[in-house]
Amino acid sequence: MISVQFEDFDVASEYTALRDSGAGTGAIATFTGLVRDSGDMEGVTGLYLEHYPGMTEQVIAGLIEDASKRWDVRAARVIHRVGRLALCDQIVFVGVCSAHRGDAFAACEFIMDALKTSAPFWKKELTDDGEHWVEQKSSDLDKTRTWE
Amino acid sequence: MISVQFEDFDVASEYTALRDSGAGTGAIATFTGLVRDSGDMEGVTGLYLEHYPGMTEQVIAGLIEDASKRWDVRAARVIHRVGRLALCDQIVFVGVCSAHRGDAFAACEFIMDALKTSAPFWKKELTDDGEHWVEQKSSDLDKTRTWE
Amino acid sequence: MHADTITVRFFARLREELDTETLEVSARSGLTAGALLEELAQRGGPWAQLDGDQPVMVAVNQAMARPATALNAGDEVAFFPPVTGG
Amino acid sequence: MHADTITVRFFARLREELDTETLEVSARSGLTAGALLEELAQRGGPWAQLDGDQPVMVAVNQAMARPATALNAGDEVAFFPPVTGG
Repeated sequence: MISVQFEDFDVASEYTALRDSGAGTGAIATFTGLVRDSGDMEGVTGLYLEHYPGMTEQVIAGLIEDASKRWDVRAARVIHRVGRLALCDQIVFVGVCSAHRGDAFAACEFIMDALKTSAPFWKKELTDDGEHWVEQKSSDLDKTRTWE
Repeated sequence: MISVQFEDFDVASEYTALRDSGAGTGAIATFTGLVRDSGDMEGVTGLYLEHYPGMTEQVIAGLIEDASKRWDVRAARVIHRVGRLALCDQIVFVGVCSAHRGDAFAACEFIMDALKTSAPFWKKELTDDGEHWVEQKSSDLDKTRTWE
Repeated sequence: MHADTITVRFFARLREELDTETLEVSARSGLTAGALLEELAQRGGPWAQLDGDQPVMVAVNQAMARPATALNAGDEVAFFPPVTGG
Repeated sequence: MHADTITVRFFARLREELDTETLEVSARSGLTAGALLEELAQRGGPWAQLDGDQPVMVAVNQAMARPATALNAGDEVAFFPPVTGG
């Protein structure tokens, strides 16, 4: 299940859906990313997220497929929010259900890392003095390289 | 927060507690282990878990402390159930809140792996033909060694 | 979108600075994403940055592509800054 | 528990097979966890396994210990099979 949405999401529902869809398997790993209360610059009051509708969903589907080839993945759910977000809001959820805990962790982290560097989302920081687009961090690129 | 308990746990409440306690940070990784619907032998109908009260909690507190020395850990919650469990029941929850997603994943996986090999829990498989204690898997020991 | 054109889309900082969300260019034999980018850069003003120091990513038909990727009639090509999601 | 004794606890398969949850032994100068284990194994029957092929883990005062760990009056020593939680 892949969703790009303006609305907030409910981790409890996502966890329940993973548990139900992977019935009989033993391991569920989840990751949730939240808006930090301090950004790249002082005085950030929120974020604005833009994406490339259509391409985003295809890229994420491809990442889940890649993960499924490398690890045991019984079910995966990815949600990414777009639009205006306040500090401490939830931004992204990745959940993986697997027969093995190592696979659940690896697939979940792989999807999350790859999402950061290859899914077409762009983040703008909103401050009292204006707004600016966030630049890509080389640390994110390096993380994905460790998976290649 | 560490709890060894007979009662089931609610992942939603645990997630909310992590989110509240690590306010301002950006990353929450969780792992939930469930009873598989097939065990080491055919016809498993459930599990019975025994532990060493007092020592268990100390060992888990030590694991969280070890993880906190190696990674940024803003909050951690570990729940392990004991007593009789049915197939597909939740057994264990590990949740970590961090400022960085890599740290959240690493600390969560480290605590979970180490829990398997160093916390005094013992698992018995219940079958229609009787019950037997589960033997430690060398794969679990190997996992912990990769962290040393 | 017409059968003999290519749809060009811009996102994020580029969309704002070029003040352009989408435009149509005519399909031509041998046209690549990189050639189109250079052509657009020649419009000057904010467009000059397409050929500048800042990295520009390209997607063709909603899949990541490279400057050498050929563009055909009916294609959708998108230019955007490095992604910053999650 | 008395001041001059050591409390011995067993868990899981050992607890069941020895049919013993806890027992008290007198503290003696120089007693180690390993020596106590060998002494208990000499009781024969199911106790013989304490000195057998199956690994036996030891904790002293609720912390993992080794056969060489010294036991003192008032200590709690526990013997159990390798753990299988999670």
